[in-house]
Amino acid sequence: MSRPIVTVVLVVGLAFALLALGFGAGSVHLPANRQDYEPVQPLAFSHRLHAGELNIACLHCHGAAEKSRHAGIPAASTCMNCHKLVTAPMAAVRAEDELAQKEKRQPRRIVSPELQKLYDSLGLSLNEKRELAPDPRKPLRPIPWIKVYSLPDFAYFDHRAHVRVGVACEKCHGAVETMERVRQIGDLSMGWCVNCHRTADREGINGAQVHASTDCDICHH
Amino acid sequence: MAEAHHPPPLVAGNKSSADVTRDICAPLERGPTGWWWSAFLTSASVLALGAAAVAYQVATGIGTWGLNRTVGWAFDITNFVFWIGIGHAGTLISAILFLFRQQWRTSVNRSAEAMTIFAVMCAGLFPLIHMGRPWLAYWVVPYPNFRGPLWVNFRSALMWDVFAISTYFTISLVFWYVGLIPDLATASARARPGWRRRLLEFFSLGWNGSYRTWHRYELVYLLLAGLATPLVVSVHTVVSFDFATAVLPGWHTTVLPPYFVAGAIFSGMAMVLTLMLVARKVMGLEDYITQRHIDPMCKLTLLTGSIVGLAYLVELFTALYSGNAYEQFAAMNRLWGPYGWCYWVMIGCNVAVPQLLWFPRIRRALPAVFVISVLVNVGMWFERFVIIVTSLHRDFLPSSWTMYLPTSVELATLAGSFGLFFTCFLLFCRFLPMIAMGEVKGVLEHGRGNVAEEVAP
Amino acid sequence: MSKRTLVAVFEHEADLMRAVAAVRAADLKIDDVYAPYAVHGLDRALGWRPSRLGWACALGGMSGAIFMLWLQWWTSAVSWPLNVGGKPWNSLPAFVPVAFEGMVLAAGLTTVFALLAVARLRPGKKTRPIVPGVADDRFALVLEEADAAFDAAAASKLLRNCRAVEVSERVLEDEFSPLGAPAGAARTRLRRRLNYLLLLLLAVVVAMVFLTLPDPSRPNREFFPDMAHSPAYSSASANPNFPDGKTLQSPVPGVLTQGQSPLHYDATDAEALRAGRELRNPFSAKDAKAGARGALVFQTYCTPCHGGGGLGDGAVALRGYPAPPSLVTGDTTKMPDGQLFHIITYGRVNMPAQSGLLSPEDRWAAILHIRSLQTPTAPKSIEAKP
Amino acid sequence: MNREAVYSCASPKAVRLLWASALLGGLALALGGVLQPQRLWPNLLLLGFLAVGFGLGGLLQIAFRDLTGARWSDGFRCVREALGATLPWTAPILAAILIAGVASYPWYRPGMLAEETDWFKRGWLEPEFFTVRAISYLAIWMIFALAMVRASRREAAPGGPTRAGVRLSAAFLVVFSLTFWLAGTDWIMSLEPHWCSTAFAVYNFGGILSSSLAAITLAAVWLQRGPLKNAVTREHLRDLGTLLLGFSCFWMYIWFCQYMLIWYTNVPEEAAYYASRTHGLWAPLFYANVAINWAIPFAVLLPRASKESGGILVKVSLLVLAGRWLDVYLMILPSTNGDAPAIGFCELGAFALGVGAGGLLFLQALRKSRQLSTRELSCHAGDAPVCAEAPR
Repeated sequence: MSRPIVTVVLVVGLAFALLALGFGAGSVHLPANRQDYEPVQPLAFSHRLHAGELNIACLHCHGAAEKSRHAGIPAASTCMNCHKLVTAPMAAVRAEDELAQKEKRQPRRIVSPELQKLYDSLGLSLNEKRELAPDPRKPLRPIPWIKVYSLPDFAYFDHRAHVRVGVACEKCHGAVETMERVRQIGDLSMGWCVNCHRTADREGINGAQVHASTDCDICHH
Repeated sequence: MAEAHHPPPLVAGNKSSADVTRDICAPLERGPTGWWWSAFLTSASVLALGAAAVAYQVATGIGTWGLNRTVGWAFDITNFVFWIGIGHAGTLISAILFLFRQQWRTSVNRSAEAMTIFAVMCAGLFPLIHMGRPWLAYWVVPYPNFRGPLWVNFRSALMWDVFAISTYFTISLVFWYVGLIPDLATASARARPGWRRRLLEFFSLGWNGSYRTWHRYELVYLLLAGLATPLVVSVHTVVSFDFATAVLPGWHTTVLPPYFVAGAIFSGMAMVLTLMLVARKVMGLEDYITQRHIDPMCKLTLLTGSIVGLAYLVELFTALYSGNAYEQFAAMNRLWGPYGWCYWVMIGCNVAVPQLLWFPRIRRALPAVFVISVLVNVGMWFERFVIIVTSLHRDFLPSSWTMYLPTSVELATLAGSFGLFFTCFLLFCRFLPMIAMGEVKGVLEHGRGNVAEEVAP
Repeated sequence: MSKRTLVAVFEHEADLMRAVAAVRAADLKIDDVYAPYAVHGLDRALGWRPSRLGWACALGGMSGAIFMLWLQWWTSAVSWPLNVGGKPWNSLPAFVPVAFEGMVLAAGLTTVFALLAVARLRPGKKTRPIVPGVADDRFALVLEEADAAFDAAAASKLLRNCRAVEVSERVLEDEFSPLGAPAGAARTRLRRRLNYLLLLLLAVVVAMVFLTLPDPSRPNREFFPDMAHSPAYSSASANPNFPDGKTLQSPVPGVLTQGQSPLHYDATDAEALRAGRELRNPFSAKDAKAGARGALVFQTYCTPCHGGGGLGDGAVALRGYPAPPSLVTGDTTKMPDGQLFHIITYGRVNMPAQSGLLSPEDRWAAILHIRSLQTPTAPKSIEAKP
Repeated sequence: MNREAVYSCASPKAVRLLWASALLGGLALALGGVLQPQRLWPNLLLLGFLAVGFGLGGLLQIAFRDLTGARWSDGFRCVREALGATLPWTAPILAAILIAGVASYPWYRPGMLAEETDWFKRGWLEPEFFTVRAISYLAIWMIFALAMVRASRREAAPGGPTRAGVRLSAAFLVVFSLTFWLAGTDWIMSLEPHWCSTAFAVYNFGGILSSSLAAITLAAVWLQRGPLKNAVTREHLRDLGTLLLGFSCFWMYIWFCQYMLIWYTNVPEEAAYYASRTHGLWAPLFYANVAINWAIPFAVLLPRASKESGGILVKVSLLVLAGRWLDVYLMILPSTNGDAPAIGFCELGAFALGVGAGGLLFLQALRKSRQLSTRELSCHAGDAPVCAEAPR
């Protein structure tokens, strides 16, 4: 333990360790800062597929953002608008169709495991005719979605005002259409809010003059 | 002073350097005396009472205090200013008198500095408790935070307080410790092997008496004194800004800063006198703390007390002269209002009583000096109470006029702060050399007559 | 490094001063003097220049003051300007006290740490008195025997003449040589300690690397969240008090939202025809505001299947969802507004009912937009996104 | 070292220059009085207040020395004595200026002070009462000046002050603090009768402390090059420099307390004082005041070397003396001169008259001081106990 080579090795090791720590430090946040939070949701809903590939507008499902404080999580019935028919990824459905044609039989209805969770929450299951129908044995159990963007309770945020003046959803939520799983992009700190308010008050939104207040009681009331 | 041609020696009893070491290390090396134990147990139990009161009010909330909507600041800030003021004499003795080369300071500076540190600790307690949630005290520090970062308000006098008090505490502690290093080395060299010796050695930083180090040390000590002097002025100035930056009659007055500084030194001097008069008896240090030390402290008390008295007069005169009805009312309310008796206690203790110190006979009568010093402390406490509460309790809106009375919780907290102060001081007396040996040895020859022969350069 | 020295011990300050003068007169090199207190005037007698620690103090003080001034200006006027009692953002007079305190703090700490550094004092360092009693009442004068010409006997005599009580020759080990490496066993010991220290550091850093690995699937830690989370249930959180486990409860069936009038139709084609006869679009084609709203609604809710131009070529349909008929040709162009309204509201074939997503006004506005798509001059698609 | 030697070290040329300055200044002032009569009296008030301040400063230095027993400066004690000895000359002049100019005070005009709230001020500023007070302050100071300078000059060298001397000094401090505070309020603060500041007296006290110390430093350096070659050592210069630095900081401290508190609270009747001084052409003078009285002396005197250099001390002292003039100018003239400062015959004349006449008066007073002998002085090199043993 007293040989010089040990010292050299230790110093080099320490240097590398410090380097690693330094690189890691960029992704470390102060306590309570949830930037980059990307929880695993109970149902692997893909925004990349729906908002990206299928180009469904945000408000289609989160229409409450226009009408209330919360953008809201769409009711399962909204999902059912399409998923009454679409019970599995298209590729799987087509494969089953081809197989059925080859075997000269009616294609079987297949249900993907993720969508099965949706049907479970609504108490639906495939009946003998392989159709979705309410199953009296299954209780209604809402999907426990995990909230990603979460403000402290002493701060009031209202989606309405922001959507109405034309603040794009991406401004705060980022390119959700590229995310498989939703990730929080901002740090949601007070400075984060206020800086945007300051800019908006000065420069307007989409060329229109807006009054973005920086009074304390605008958010803390 | 008239007989100043023949100043008596600073240290009585014709001591040698070895005697100094032995005498001052003696309290550390012998077991605690009965006096010490009784004093310690008393102050520790008062401290326990205070701690219980603090625990209760933190758990319950500061609604346990007597504050109300009109008087939102009373006992806590009074005690805060009182304790901060006490601390100031320590720095005066250790730094300002050092710069003015007043050799008599050497016997008292160590204890006075310790007193400063303990007093600042007591002072800091009150704003901390008043926060209600003291565990959030770190919010006053400007650190990059998740709130924006939302920064502290540097335009608030209370924020200046945070910086002033923390700097004052740190620098006082450093100054005290730097002064202690050589003495710790001396004490550790004498100590019996054991944990105490190891501790003393650890903190003496390997001091070996090298004059190369002494040479630098002297300069550092001078620099620290030079820094501590404006610092001590700034601290009570900033404390006075807490009041003077408000627009309240009786608070907003431009002379408040220098007058607060004088008042702080006044009360601190009185506290040093109180402590030293007791300590020299109890610790058996009569040869080191002599009339040569008591006398100038009495004179400083007289001087600062008179300055404070003059400031009262200036304030009163200017309030009348100002032609501002509110100022005039506030001044009259102080004198003759419901808290008038506090004002007159303050005048009696702070202005009238110290005038006795004009007489050399009284300065020599140590029991009298002791009584005067205690009275001055009482008076200075009342001064802060008068300034704070009389200005607040009758504000601009007569319908909100009210009275303030401290609750038992507040009284217990005040008592507890005294318990903390004396407990710390007694521990200090017991475990650290309470007189700066290195400095006293340097002035042993003063007033002895056997002057060193001239040294050829 | 070690050096040969001659150590003389004195009992009185005056003797020491005399010896220093005599030694300097004899042109001997003084290595150091050891004293129990700072002997007044000894530095002058030794001919030592004043220490330069004053510069450390000045530099520290200046940096402290400048930093605090900058911090206050930056935080109050740049990073987070806050209106306090109408004071200007850059309130220089109000920044003076804190800048001053910063100056004193930095100056004091810099000076003391500089002293500890140059005097090589550190906590826990072993005190090695050169002679016993030097911390008490003895003075030691150390002469360096710099070269062979040094006459130890003559020097001893000189010192004894100055009433040195003890004179002895000694070899002194330097604590640290200029290269920072002590000799022999001490060196090995020091190296071993250094290695253990490095190992500890490495362990701590590696542990920190692992501790700070971010796990984005978990929320970040919080400290003293205070009022960030109130005990009340938030509308989207789980709630054990209701049988369905939700906090936000659905309205009782049949409840109408404010301002909505009930539609008395069934979800059949016949009823749709009846609706076509009975219902009229409240918005006229000239209503630009309704038109814009309709375009937005269409873009948001209809495009995925019907496509931007209403041709039935939306992304969802192209992917395999049963494609809807074109809105701009065929039957749809002949349907009255009321019938379209009925279809949007109740759905038809594969088209799901939109009544849960779209308010009646939005449905009417969307019909307005469909009509504009059917007229040839209308733009085929709307670029505007919500 | 005889008395003549001290005086004669001022070269005839210097004396001639002082005479010339005084005469020319007097002439210019007279001319100014004819051309701009409204500016004559404020400048005379400035001159008188400054001059009396130097005398009081000398007395303060004597009192401090007596009460603290700090004998380090006894080698050039003739300087503070001479400064104090000018007071009996300057005080009557100021009395005359004040009596002649009562009518120039704004409160003299009827209707200036409100009936209801200014009842105290109306009584306090009754012209007769004002005059009686002014005369009594000045008379008290004169008496003290005569007695203290006399006691100081008679002091048995090299011992400490006599018991009577100490008592006199203590009494002076008490009387001074009471009278100087009221005098400043009466003579200067009441020029703006609606403004008041409790720190005003302390502020002026800081001003006379630093300016009188600058005067003493200047004289000490000058005398070091002449008759007091051995009496004024490098250590003395360093101590003087340190004290000058300290007093300059004290002045700055009080300046800041007064300014900051008024700026911070922004109460209209208080802020008016600074509002008029920080706007227009007054502003450069206002900031120059801080630079001259504190910033430059502070920066220059911080290094040890400059405190030991006579040349630098002279320059800094001259700067501080000029700064004191500017300081009082800024106290008086904005209230009488209105929107913009003016430098004309009155100002320059008064300044030159002050320099010339003040210098001559000082030299005259210096002549009367008994200088300590070299042997007496030699024992001042060490500390107090050394002197105690020195032979008489």
